[in-house]
Amino acid sequence: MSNIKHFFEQSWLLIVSSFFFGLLIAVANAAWSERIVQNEIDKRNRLMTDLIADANSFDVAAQAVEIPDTKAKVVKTDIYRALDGSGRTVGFAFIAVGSGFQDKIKLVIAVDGKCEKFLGFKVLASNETPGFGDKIKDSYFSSQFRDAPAGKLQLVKTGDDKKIDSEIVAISGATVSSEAVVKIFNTYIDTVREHLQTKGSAGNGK
Amino acid sequence: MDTLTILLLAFISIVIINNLVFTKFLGICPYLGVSGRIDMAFGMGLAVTFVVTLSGAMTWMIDHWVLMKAGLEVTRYVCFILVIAGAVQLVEMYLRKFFPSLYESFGIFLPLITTNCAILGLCLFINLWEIDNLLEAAVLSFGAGIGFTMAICIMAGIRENLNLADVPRCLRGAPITLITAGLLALAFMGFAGMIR
Amino acid sequence: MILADIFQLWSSAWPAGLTMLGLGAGFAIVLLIASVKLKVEVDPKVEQIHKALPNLDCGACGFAGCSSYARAVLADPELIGKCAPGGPKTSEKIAAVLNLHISDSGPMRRPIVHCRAHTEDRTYYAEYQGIPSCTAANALPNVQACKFGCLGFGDCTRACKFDALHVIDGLATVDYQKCTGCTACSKACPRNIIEMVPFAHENMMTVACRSKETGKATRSMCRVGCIGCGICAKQSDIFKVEDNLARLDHIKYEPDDKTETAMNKCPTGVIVLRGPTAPAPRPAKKTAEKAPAA
Amino acid sequence: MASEALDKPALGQTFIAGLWNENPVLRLVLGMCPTLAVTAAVRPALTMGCSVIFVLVCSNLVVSLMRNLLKPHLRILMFTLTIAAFVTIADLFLKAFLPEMSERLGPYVPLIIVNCIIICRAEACASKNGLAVSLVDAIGMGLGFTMTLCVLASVRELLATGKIFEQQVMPAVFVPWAAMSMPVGAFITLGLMLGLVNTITKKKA
Amino acid sequence: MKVQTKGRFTFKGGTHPPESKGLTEKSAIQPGPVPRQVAVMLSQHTGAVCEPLVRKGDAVQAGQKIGDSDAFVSAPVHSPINGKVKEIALQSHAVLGRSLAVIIEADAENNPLKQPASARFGGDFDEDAYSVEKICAAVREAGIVGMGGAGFPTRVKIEPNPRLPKQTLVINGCECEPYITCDYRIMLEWTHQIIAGIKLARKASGCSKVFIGIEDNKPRAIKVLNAAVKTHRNAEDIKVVPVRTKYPQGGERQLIRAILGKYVPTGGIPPMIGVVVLNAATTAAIAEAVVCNAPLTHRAVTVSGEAIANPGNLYVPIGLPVADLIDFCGGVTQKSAKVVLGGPMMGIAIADLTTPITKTTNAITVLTRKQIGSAKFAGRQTACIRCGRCLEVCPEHLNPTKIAHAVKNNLLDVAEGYYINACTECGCCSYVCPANVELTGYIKTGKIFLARQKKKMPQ
Amino acid sequence: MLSQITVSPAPHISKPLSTRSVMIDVVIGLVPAMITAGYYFRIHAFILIPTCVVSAVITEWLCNVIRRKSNPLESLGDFSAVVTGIILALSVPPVLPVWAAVIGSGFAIAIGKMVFGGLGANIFNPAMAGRAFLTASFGMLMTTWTVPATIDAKMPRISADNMLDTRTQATPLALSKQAQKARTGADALNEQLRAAFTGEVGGCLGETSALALLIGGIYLLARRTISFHIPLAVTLSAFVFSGVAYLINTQAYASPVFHLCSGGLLIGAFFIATDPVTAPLTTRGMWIFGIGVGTVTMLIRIVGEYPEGVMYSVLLMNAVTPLIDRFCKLIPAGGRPHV
Ligand SMILES: Cc1cc2nc3c(=O)[nH]c(=O)nc-3n(C[C@H](O)[C@H](O)[C@H](O)COP(=O)(O)O)c2cc1C
Ligand SMILES: Cc1cc2nc3c(=O)[nH]c(=O)nc-3n(C[C@H](O)[C@H](O)[C@H](O)COP(=O)(O)O)c2cc1C
Ligand SMILES: Cc1cc2nc3c(=O)[nH]c(=O)nc-3n(C[C@H](O)[C@H](O)[C@H](O)COP(=O)(O)O)c2cc1C
Ligand SMILES: Cc1cc2nc3c(=O)[nH]c(=O)nc-3n(C[C@H](O)[C@H](O)[C@H](O)CO)c2cc1C
Ligand code: SF4
Ligand code: SF4
Ligand code: SF4
Ligand code: SF4
Ligand code: FES
Repeated sequence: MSNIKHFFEQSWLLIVSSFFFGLLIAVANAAWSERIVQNEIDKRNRLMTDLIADANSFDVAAQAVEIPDTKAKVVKTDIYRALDGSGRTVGFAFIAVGSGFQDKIKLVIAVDGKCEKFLGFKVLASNETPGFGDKIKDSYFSSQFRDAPAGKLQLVKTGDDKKIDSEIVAISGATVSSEAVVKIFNTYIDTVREHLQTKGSAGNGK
Repeated sequence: MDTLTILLLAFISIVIINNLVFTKFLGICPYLGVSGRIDMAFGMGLAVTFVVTLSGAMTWMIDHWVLMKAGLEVTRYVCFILVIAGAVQLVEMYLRKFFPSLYESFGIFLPLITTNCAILGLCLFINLWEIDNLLEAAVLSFGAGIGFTMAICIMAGIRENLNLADVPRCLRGAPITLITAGLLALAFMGFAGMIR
Repeated sequence: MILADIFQLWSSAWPAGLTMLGLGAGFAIVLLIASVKLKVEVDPKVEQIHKALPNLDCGACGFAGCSSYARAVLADPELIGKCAPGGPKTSEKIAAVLNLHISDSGPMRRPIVHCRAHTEDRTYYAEYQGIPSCTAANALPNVQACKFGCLGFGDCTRACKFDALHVIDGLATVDYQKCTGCTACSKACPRNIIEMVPFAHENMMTVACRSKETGKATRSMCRVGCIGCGICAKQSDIFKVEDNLARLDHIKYEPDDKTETAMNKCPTGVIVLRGPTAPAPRPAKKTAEKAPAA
Repeated sequence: MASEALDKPALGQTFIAGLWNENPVLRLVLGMCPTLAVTAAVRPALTMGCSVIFVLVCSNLVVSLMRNLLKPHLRILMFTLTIAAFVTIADLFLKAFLPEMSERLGPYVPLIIVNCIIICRAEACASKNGLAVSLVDAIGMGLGFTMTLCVLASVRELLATGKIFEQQVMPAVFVPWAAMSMPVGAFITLGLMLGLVNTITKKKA
Repeated sequence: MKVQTKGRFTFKGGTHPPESKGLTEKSAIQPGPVPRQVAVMLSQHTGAVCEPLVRKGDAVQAGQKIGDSDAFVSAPVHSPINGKVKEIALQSHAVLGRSLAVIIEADAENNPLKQPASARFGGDFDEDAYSVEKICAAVREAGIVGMGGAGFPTRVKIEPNPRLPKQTLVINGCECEPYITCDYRIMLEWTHQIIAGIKLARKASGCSKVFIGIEDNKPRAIKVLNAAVKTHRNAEDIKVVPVRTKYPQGGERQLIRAILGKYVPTGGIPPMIGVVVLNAATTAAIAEAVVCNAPLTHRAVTVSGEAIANPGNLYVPIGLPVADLIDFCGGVTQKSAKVVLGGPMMGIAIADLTTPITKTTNAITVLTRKQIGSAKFAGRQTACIRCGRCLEVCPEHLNPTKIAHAVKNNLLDVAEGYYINACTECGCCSYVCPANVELTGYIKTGKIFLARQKKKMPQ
Repeated sequence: MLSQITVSPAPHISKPLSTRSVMIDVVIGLVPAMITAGYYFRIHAFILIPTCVVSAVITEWLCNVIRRKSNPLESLGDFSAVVTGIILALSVPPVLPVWAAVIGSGFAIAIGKMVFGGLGANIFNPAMAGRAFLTASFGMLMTTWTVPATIDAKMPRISADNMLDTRTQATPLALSKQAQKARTGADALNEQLRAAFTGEVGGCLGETSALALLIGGIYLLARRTISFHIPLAVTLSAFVFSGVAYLINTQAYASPVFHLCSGGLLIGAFFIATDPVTAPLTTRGMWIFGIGVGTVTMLIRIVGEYPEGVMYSVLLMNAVTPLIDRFCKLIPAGGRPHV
């Protein structure tokens, strides 16, 4: 008995305060969690709106689409549908992940409503070397993807980066990162297009 | 790629390419403090390796099997640090009681480690990288420990040499160690992008 | 309304609170049991020092945490002052713990350098072009004529951790304000001319020379060396001349007239006062044989 | 108790100590990881500094309140728990109101838990002093930390991008030194800064 | 039959300083100056210092014992001249700085110059006439100490010792130091005396094999000794071995390695592997002591160096001031920069020329600034560039730069970890160092530090 | 008469060798490489080499002034800053802007050398530290090359944007990297071998001509300024590594001879890895160091992402040099003492 008494003498403070702090955290969480979730949605929506100019609102077109990764793993992603003010589908967007030069690169990729053209990409998160790989954010690189045909893309070292086609000109000195971006596109696009077209979400521009 | 290759690459990557000290700035305090002599540095490295492997695996389990299931992710940090602190303290007492010689060689470094951000940092990075199986998390943690050991031993060797050199007075100790670490980080950039 | 809100919060918060409660209680139990079952006896002094430390286990001291530093300090008191977060206060506390065992009755021992010759007082035969260290120079025969006096390369200065000893014009000179009596300098001097003397008085008198050369030889080597003339011994019996050298028994020293006279009558002025408020010794007589140029 | 009353420090002195004499980064060389990791630019450094001030103040206050109830075996555990709780709150706050910064700082916000400065102050100050001293100490230390971070970050941001607070200050011909935003830049700048501080303090002494 | 004079044997490491032996190698050993006053040091050897046996004012005879000690490791000292004890006082000493010496004023009338004893030794020598005990006693009474450097009492070395039985006697005729030629001249001129000494030492020590190691830059000495050995009976086992010319081939550890291929253990001494090493001059002294009953009062000294007007080899009384010798050789020319007792690699630089020569002084070398070269002059020293040359030449395979820098930074445990005490202070490392770091000096200093630390020098 | 005599510890004579003479030997050894640099890259060489040397020397002087050395000019006399300057200049692209060269040499001397205490104390090769800093900071500038003046007097720049005629104008190693990625075309590289040997290819100022570097290297070996261990270990291990890769796939991997002659391998083996200050002291250590440099270089070239790896491999091996030294401790001739 005295053991138990001793125990409580020694550790009541710890027990009480863990409970108290647990509550404190929970309260903070309860108060702010909505905002936090909303922040994430806002950010994604903002990027998607940047890509799909006419978009007014978004909804989920397909949930947890399974994408076969190169590493024989399967990654899942949601596909969002962008609707304009009149409720017409103006495009689709999804989050895509792949490995870059140093770390993972997370992109938001958009395609048009018929899933025929890319509408470009935005970097959600990347850890590429400043001055090298982080140039994938620069417009001269990313604009090559806008309006490129939604199919397999190809990376070339030299070419005309103004010309819009399935040939993407690499950033000099950051071939690897450029390649990574192209690879992400290629990994995702087939499955996504298939998904949208077979499931009939695309093309019926209503 | 088969699992073994993936694990091997993950290991090499965290040891050399994404070394905790040189790329993630984790565990800098002991890196500066305990790199004066090679034997001490090695003991410290072993202790970190041991604890980080243990806590990497444990926090992964708690995170995935308890917190995520119960939707209690908010308490993640508190749980992580309590688990680490508790485990370290237990292991230390245990070693001290039953394996005094082992305790002398690396156990004495254990208390230093609770407040070492390499441990908690790695657990958080494992969470951030969305590692989804226990084995990979364990290998990564072990690799991180080995990487730390390597880094601190290299630094200890360098500092033993610098003891014999005429380093400007104001730069002795922490400053020159930091500058050396900077040059080491520069050197380790050579491996960047080798494994992706 | 407010009650409803609180209820709302509570209902979402209780699982977290309970988990933490569980965790906290669990750890408390485990650690408590462990601390009883796995207790290891340690030296109480280590414990004391450990308590004086900040217990951050930060490693700034270069040791593996506070407890290993505590053990190291106990073994080697020279390691005091390595704890950066603790700062000087901690050092004082550790010193207090350690000092319990060094408690020393009697007056404090302080160093006296048994030489009073500055560079211009000495004879040199040749220029020394070696390592600037007394120990290195002492290994050579002719760095300076006198084989007993201060070499002035400052091995003692380097040994002093308290910046209390400096070579001034070729002579090691103690700064008694800063000196802590740690004896490091006396161990460092290769010529063994730094003696730890119990300072019964603020300033102590001494024969600042160790030369056993004959008076004539001493004169040819140094303007201020003891020539063993014995005048001091005639004034006060605390002086004794042996091997051409006067020695003063520091234990018997009293600052009285007799010693004062002996000091003033010494033909070379080698009897001097040393201490925090000691006056500068009287200047060397220029009449002494001028040394041949180096 | 008596000794506590004896060396009860003056508030002003405590405050100044944190800023310079016992500046956690420059003089105590503690909490180096965030110092290095978040100082590629001023804005994240400032955010980090503020978070640390917040956690420091809260934990110092709580520890100071509990100081007479602490039991030796579980003391460090208590500190850790307190700090972790406040760090979680700070992290949630950042996520909710400064999502960009939160993303940038990533795991370095939760790492405040193990930042030696905070436990150090809990142990060295708050567990021995009353509320007022603990508060002032926390603010002083926190400001010292933040200031150092900002200085370091402005040097690095300036050289790495030619900007400060994302505002261009360098002339257009300046070619940014990308290395300054990499680990090399962090280590070397901090090393040189510590060296500089050493020289300044030596001169005063 | 053609004598092999090319040395094949050597050791790993070492270096090749300019030999500079041409200055004196042709000059035969001639009597030195007539002494006016000598100062016989009471400590001329490794071991206990002698107590003076005479007092101020005593008259002494040449060969009279004037100092002795009861200690086992010690050797008596003798007056080289007839005269009167002027005083017993401190004198400059090359190793000890200042040390007690018996100062003897020469009797102006009655002081014949001593002649070398070599004339008394002919083409053969029969050591059977002398028992082991008698040899040992004679060697001790004559005050013979090693004349090759350290001055270790020879009796202790050759005397039978059941704990360390000896099989091999190595005679050190390498004389690897630049400038010095006295051993060479002794080997040429006192050949048979040396062989007699060898035979005596062989008998006393019980060795069965004898090697005479001579550097191959002295082909004449090799030939002469080879021929002389042939004329002796019972000398088949005495082999003359040419060794490669390289400094420090004469270091006993190096010589043993070259000739026998054995390594003296670190921190150990040759008897541990059954070897005794004697300098050539020492053997000559043994022969003289045993056969002629004459104590060691005179020795051959090379006075050389570019700054000496008439360099040569002199047979001089021990205790003669250096200044007298230099004056006898015509004094120094204006360019002198350093006076060294011994050779330039290991010798001790002195500045007080009243310093008397001792039993171990084999040379006085007066160097000019040009010979000293860049070293030691301010401005030519830089930090170590870690070129590794010092490691390459160290005959003991040490890491001189690490040791020296550890000493410089007062990290004695590091220095010990790099085996500082294994250094023989040969000076090769300092010699080759492009940065002119005073490696040997630091190592020497470090050894003193360590010894003091170990002893915890009582105050 | 004896008024000018001195006393000092033995030995009293020394070999007529000084740090300065050693450094000047290295400068002489680099002369052929500097000449070829001038021949192929003309004005760029004439500007860059003096710029780097002068700014290295001035930086060292400044650091000495800041440290309040009694004579800040004294340490310049050892010429090591000159060597650093030349080696840095020879290891940057010819078209590097002058200001970048100044920053590079400043970093090399100030951070690479002087903060450690100056000559002899630095852990990392100063020139390589400076170059690594430049690469990290100004990656584009450090990967922009020019066509040798002997091919095209206008010396057009080559970088990834305008690789017009890749056969003649890209650096050999960039082509080799391309071949590796495409897993084809490596055999065609051997056509470039002759050009790589004489130096008529794109690349850093001093690295292009294998011939000039060999001449300089042999001079240093003959003068015993460097020992053969490191150069031999570097080239041998690089040869073996690339040889194995070549045997596995001759289409993807260039031949070992090509690897030896191209890029900075030879200047690295003879002039950079041999920097005594940053290389191990013992012979065994030198072998390990050399093999490490060769292997890591090839690892980066063949497995890694960069076309060239000499700089990084030298820096990495510099970092472990203290450990190598410690674990290749010499055993005294008489064995370890028994205590
Ligand atoms: C310090 C440093 C960082 C680099 N970071 C990247 C990077 O983040 N992304 C990338 O694609 N290439 C990066 N590179 C360049 C690649 O390593 C490689 O040289 C380049 O991709 C080769 O392609 P290129 O043909 O475009 O030159 C970096 C190079 C250096 C020296
Ligand atoms: C402490 C000590 C003990 C020695 N004991 C012996 C011994 O018992 N037998 C012997 O032959 N030599 C002995 N020696 C002599 C050495 O082997 C060596 O010959 C002597 O130090 C002279 O060597 P050096 O002139 O090369 O310096 C001893 C030397 C020392 C320092
Ligand atoms: C570096 C070095 C060089 C030496 N060179 C010689 C030499 O040339 N000739 C010589 O007789 N002794 C030389 N010695 C002394 C020998 O090591 C050894 O002490 C001596 O031969 C023993 O004989 P001893 O006792 O008769 O003097 C040298 C010693 C050292 C350490
Ligand atoms: C053989 C040799 C090679 C050298 N190589 C370099 C080098 O690659 N880079 C450099 O900065 N200095 C080099 N130096 C010069 C010098 O050693 C260097 O600046 C030191 O590292 C400065 O402490 C070399 C010197 C020698 C003797
Ligand atoms: S007192 Fe001794 S140690 Fe100090 S300077 Fe004089 S000789 Fe050197
Ligand atoms: S070393 Fe110690 S005893 Fe000597 S002067 Fe300094 S403080 Fe005083
Ligand atoms: S020879 Fe001189 S410069 Fe070369 S490593 Fe040895 S000490 Fe250093
Ligand atoms: S002096 Fe010592 S360290 Fe130097 S070479 Fe000779 S034995 Fe080796
Ligand atoms: S802040 Fe101290 S280890 Fe990271």
